[in-house]
Amino acid sequence: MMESRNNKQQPDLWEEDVRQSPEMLVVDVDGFEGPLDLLLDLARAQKVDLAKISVLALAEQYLLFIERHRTLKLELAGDYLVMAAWLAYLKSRLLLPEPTEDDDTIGEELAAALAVRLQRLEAMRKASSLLMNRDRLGRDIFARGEPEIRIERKSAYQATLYDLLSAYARLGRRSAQSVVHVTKRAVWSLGEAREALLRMMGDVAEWTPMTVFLSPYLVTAQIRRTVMASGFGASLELAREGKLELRQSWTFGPLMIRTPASGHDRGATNG
Amino acid sequence: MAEQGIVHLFPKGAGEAPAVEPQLRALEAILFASSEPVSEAELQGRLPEGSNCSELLGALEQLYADRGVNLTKVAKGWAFRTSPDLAHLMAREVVEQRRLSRAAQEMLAIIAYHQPVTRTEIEEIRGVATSRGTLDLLIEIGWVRICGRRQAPGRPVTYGTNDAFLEHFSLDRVSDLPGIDELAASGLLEKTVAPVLQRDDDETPADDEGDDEKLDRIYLDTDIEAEAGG
Amino acid sequence: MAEQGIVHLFPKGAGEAPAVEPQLRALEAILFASSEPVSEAELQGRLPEGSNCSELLGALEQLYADRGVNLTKVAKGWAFRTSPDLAHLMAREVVEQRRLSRAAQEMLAIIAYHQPVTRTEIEEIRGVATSRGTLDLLIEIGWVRICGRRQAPGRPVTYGTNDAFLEHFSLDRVSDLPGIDELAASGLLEKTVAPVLQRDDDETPADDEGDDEKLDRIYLDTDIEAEAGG
Repeated sequence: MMESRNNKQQPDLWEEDVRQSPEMLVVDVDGFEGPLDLLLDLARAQKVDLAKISVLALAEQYLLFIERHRTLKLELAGDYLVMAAWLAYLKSRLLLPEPTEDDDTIGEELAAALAVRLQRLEAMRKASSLLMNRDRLGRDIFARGEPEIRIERKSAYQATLYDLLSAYARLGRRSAQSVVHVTKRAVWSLGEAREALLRMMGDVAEWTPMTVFLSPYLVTAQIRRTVMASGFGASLELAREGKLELRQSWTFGPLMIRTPASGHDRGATNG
Repeated sequence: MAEQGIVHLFPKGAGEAPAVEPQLRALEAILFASSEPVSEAELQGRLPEGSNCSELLGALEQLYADRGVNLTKVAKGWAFRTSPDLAHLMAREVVEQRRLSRAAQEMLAIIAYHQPVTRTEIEEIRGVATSRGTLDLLIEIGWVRICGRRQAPGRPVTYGTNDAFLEHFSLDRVSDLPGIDELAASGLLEKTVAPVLQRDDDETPADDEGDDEKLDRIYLDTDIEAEAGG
Repeated sequence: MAEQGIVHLFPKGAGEAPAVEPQLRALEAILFASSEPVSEAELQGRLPEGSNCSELLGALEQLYADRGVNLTKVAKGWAFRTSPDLAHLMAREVVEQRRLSRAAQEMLAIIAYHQPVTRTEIEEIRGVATSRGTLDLLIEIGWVRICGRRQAPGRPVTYGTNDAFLEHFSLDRVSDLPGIDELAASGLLEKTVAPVLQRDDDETPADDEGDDEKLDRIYLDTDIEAEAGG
């Protein structure tokens, strides 16, 4: 995702342009904006309070959906596959709740956290529509059209950090004669792996096998290596930065990861 | 009878014609002449010495309550705005506004309700990477600004809304966002998802990870706090 | 208690039916929001079918006769104007917010990130000669100050930012300025920036001055044009 932007106006920002963006065409699975959006839609189909949804059923529906699209050979963005991997794992935990002595993960807890995430997203959706439907200046209500202010030439100059940074960036661009790099998505970059891990693991306090993220959902024949390598690399990097904890109980044993928590014993961070 | 106060400020019959309260006239003129909200402090400074600004504002607000133009409290100041029910008449004045994409709308809402918020937190809530440029656009429109930094590892930049946002959406302050109290009460404005189930062991639950974090959220971005509070 | 909103609050001549109310409200809103005087013909077209426009205008004019704002007929049509006796209040309106020119933004950025920095160094980084006025402006605004002198031949004056700068940008200290990398990572900036801007980069070419300057001129805001020219 590091390709440089050669035009300032992004094509997919405004409503009418959404469909034209090639990036969105990949991400946009049947009009969904990301895996959580898809999950939310599936959850709504259960027609119960989001707090009471069956996460197990939801996981199954999601996996089914992903399977269907995979057989259609649609290119699915990494986010969807990471979620699929995660849900496959969650499903297994929910079906076979037998925590090992090392692994205190509780399936129900993860499921509940997922439900809360869905509620939170739904709440923001509602908030967004409340906001957009307010009486808006210049659309529903109007200010004085002909202000009668005799402006004295006393100016308060106004600049934002953004102006400052943009100016700085502009300088660099001018002298660097910037080269446009267009990266293809054939590789799962370290950066992507990192972001995906952060996003998915952001709220998981339990020791979770790393392989969850490198499951078959993620690894198609073409990108197997890059996913394995980047995923592993990214987890090491995150561990080094203290954003993730790693644990491996025996040589070649499953690599477990979790979010560091102040209350937890700091897990060994040997990779 | 609640109108009593105004009745004596503005004479009922044209014939009686006692001088219209001069302070109210002045206030009316200043606010009417400005297209942008004027803060109470500034109004106070421009009114004659000894005027009770907030009382006058209250009277003026009431006076215009049923008119085609209303006095509204917006973005921590006061401004006259056309009445919302007359929107249909105002088609000629509408500035063509392109609609924000759904992603941008959602992002704006998240920034507004969760501010100050980092980009990673926004993405966590949405569960999807943010298309480059969406944040850019919101900043360019002038509704979102960089607030400061989170006192956390990496000291990430935080984002929030600004006065132009409040003005556009006819809000006086961030705490007036629709439904924000209910959302806060239901815990859905927490940036960390708290496990709902209770644990048997008394290990610190995961969401306490951010004890310091939470304090940060409350106290750090002082400017935003000021906005919300004052 | 038959206090009919405006009938009560806004006194008008006897005999007028309350049915006029909604039309008066409409007229009020249209005239308020319009950016120029509106002709009677246009008003007639925008009011509900069957409205007697000139009668309504007369009523509205009378209604506002003693107010801080009056309805007046000017050459092109009708408009609200603040009452002439309150003109003195209009002069002291808000200070105008102005944006820095691109050149000034760039210079401020360089000073902020490289302080203490000399004028020659600024020019080297920008790759163009700097108009004296831009630096003066930044000092006048109160964001840039003279820090001291460089221990180097000629002992050139160095510049840096001051407390007003930090305050304006809501920063605690200079080191809280967002980093380029960080902003690039969040998609706000393109990532092609960093290496050129290191200070040890002494051989940054300052040639091509002419061309770049010309480009600059194109982007300069008019206000700075004036500054720079003078």
